[in-house]
Amino acid sequence: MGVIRSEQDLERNVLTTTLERLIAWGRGNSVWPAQFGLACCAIEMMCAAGPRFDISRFGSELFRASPRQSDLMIVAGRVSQKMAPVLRHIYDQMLDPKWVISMGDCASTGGLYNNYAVVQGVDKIVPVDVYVAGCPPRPEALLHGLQLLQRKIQTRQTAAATRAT
Amino acid sequence: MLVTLLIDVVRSLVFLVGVLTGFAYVTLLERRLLARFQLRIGPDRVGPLGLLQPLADGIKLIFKENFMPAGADPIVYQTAPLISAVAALFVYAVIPLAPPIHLFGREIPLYVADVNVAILLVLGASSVGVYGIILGGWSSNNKYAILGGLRSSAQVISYELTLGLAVLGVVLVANSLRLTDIVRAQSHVWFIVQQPLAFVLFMIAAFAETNRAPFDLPESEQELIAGFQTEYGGFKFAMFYLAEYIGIITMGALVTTLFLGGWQGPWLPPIVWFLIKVFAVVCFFILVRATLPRLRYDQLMHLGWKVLIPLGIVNLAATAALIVWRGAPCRRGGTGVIGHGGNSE
Amino acid sequence: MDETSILDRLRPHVPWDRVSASEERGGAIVRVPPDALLEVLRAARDRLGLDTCADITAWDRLPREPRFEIVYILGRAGTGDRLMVRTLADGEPPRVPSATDIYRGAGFPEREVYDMFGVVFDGHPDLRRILMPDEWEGHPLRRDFSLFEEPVEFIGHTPKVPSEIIPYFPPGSPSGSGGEPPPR
Amino acid sequence: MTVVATTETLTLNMGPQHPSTHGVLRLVLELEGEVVRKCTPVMGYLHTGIEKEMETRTYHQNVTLVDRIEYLANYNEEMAFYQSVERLFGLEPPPRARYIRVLMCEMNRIASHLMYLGAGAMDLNVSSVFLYCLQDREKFLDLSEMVSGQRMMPGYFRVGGVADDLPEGFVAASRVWLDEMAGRIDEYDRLLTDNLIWRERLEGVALLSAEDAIALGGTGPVLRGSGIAHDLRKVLPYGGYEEFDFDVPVERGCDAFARYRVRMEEMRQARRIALQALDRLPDGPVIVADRKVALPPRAELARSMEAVIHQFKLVSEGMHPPAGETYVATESPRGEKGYFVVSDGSNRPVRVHVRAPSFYNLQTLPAMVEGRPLADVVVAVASIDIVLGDVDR
Repeated sequence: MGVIRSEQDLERNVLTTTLERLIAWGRGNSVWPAQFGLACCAIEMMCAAGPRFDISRFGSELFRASPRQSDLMIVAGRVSQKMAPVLRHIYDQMLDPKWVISMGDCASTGGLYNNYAVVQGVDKIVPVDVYVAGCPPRPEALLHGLQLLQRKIQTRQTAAATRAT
Repeated sequence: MLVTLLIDVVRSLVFLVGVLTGFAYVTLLERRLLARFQLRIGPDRVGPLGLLQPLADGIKLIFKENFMPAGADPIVYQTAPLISAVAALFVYAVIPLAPPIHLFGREIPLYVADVNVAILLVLGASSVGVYGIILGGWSSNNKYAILGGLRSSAQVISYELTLGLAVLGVVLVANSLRLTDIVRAQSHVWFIVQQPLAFVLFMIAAFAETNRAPFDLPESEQELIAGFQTEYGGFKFAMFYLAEYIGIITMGALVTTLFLGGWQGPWLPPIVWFLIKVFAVVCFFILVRATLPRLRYDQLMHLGWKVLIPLGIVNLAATAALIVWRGAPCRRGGTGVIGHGGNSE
Repeated sequence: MDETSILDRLRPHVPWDRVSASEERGGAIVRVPPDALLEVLRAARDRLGLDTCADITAWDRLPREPRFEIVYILGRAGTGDRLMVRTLADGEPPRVPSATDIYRGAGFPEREVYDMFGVVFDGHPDLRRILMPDEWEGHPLRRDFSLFEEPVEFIGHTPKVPSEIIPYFPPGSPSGSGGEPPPR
Repeated sequence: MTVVATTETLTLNMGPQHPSTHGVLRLVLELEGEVVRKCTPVMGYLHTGIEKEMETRTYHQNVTLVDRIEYLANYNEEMAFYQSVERLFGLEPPPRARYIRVLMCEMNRIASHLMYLGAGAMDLNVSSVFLYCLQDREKFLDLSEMVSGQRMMPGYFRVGGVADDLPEGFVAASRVWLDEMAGRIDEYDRLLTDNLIWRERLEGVALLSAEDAIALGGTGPVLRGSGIAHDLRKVLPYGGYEEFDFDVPVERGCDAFARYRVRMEEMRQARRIALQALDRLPDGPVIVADRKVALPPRAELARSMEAVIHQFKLVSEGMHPPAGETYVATESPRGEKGYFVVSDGSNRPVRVHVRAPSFYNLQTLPAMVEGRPLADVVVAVASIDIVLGDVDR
């Protein structure tokens, strides 16, 4: 994650064509999240789709029930050991390019629960692009995370992109 | 000859581009309108007023990974969205937007083809579209998808009948199967006044035909994930998406043509009137989606077979009786309905 | 409604010599040995009309013997009648008879107790793990089961079992004096 | 001639990630056509080990964990936990604290039922109602933020009272919200109750007889929707509920519609209780004066060395309830929420068990859906209004 300041990266940036920029613009502005809620944070995620915060302004209100049609997985809540393989499975079902926002402390680090049942950070299972802190984060924080992700997509600095280089 | 051909090609292209643009902006319209109904704002960040949102969605969907689930039937899986999309687009060949206009000294009709059995063609094409759904559901090797596909086939078969019966009432009164004739027959009174029951039946069946709420069972998100399109992503999903929204515009255009007097209206140019009416019907579709709960599958069947079809038959019989009682309104000499009027153009 | 206390009403129907009854903090409690459990539960349901099993749970009394106490909370829908039935179980695995024949609602909570404590309910129709993955080893809520916490990067930090973290105080001893940590 | 009918059942896995299971519940359905023959709930996908975790924390710290169990009804959850702990101590909070608690719990009940209504409507594709409910719930979250500083996880109650007095303007603000809710609830009623499709989808669906509901441990609206007037606030009053005047709504329909009606009426009753609490809000302290459980007021810290020591002991070590066990049942929006707390006299509980209403109500699900079409499963799950954090803990 972040900017890789290598020669290879420079080359890649120089060779960026208009088409690539267009695609990145399209992808960045049309991030459809998967309908994937785990725990408390999922309620705040719903609130983010609600009238006051209105995630739809950023073109992301189409929460798709099928992972095949979604671009973004918002891991909202604690990931239990039992859920972890399912979560990975759903991530694998999503089509490339795909992104992950780890919403809340539990998803990011295990949060309160440092115990037998909870995976200590979802980044052990899937690559995460944006971590949103909070327990639970306010919807504004999620929207900020989404905007960060959009910026990352448009500058092609997401986890998947940096891994590929 | 070449010029005629060229005009035909250009006309078809204009239609195609128009319909595709229409599709894109109906999706945006739906998102914006739904947001309005739900106290939200809706997509407004991409371009002015969010007008570039459909473009972004389109680009994203096209450049998604090309994917096929394991165990899927490759040919059928790939063709199914195409069938749906093509069938949806095909209908526009016969829908008249406006009376012919005069341009460069030529009469250019604002429809691709004026077929004498246009209404049959429309019904036929829309039932071909369901093959895309069934095959898509069947071939993707997913239980939710096949349930969605099965639901869809039963639903479309049931409601096609209602649709047909409702249209027949109109056809009887208009005494023609040609859509341009049907529009012209409404120059005094729209058929929504003459055939109110048929209008209601047609609207209900139209919701079912397009798989829209409250009849969106084949892709009912809360029960079947995404129904027949569960395993479709990227461009293939976009084609299903396209078929669905074009279906809505089609139904809007059909309702306009059959019941709302087509392009006719005072002061404004005919084409504007046509578009206004279609827009109104599409908005109505969206309003219903925001309002009504979804029916259950058996209730849908019950409604279709035990309520709508009998009503449709009653309407048809009453219309026929009325026409016989008044004396057949044979504007065209009473040589029968079908087969009259020759070939297209 | 019957104004006599619930324990008095229960008295004629159970082998009272094997049962000890008490009132603690406003709640009626009956302590029974495992082999008299079903008899008491059946009497509570049939004679007292306690038709619902509000809860079944257990706790690990480590290091005391018998180790596990299983707690049944019975109630009657529509009234405030409550009875807590408690039984002690020991052995590995500890066994108690299943209450599912008497209270159908005991199905899920007995599975949970089995999952969390490893208490086997004889006669349960479907005794499987309910919360943990099927292939999980161990029973998390036992006091000697490690929290399995992941080491946080503090120097010298090692994961401990809860019985080490929490000093054990025998009931009645002045708190804070520190007791012998239980054997692992 | 004999016809041998061979039916093949289709095993459908609904969940753990499914739009209408309200979380990570998994239902293994055996379908014959679209008819459910067998339904097996599989849970644990959100098992967090909260009960174990609570054994390692002091009573004070545990409120943080408690909040995250039934995350739609945090105040009710805290109420339940502290009822048990206070029973251990033999404490009774002062009147003002009791009224504040009741006020917050009842407002939270409205908010929780709003979420039920919204999610239930969403399951039937009435997305508008979902968003209207979210909008109304936001206003409760604002109130929650006023008193506790947090939208969702307040941590506002304390052993023997509440953390702090109500902030300035809170009474007026909650009155505004409650007044507004009266009209809003009527509006939802008009929007849905007389809606033909809504009734068709809910009436006669997810039937649960009173016997089944009692035997399977169903509580809350599930039980009251089956015609049993069982409300712990009435039959086993706790936390001062006996001082309030309210009715227990009961419906005899035994179906999803009855549960819907019960919850709609409960919102009105909750509003009634909350208004009573606001009207009669007594003056006085909001937490007990016992320095072994309650922090001394800040002003005292500057003057009294004793207060500083108490403060230090409480913050660093926590409180020591007498050894013993308690179980107190409370009425959360979903049913009987009880805490079984075992104390050995130390500063941490030996065992905390949560009697989770969603867990038991989920047990009634197979009885509701077997023999019914697939679409009814969605309605049934919505009608018992589970919170997966509560089921799995």
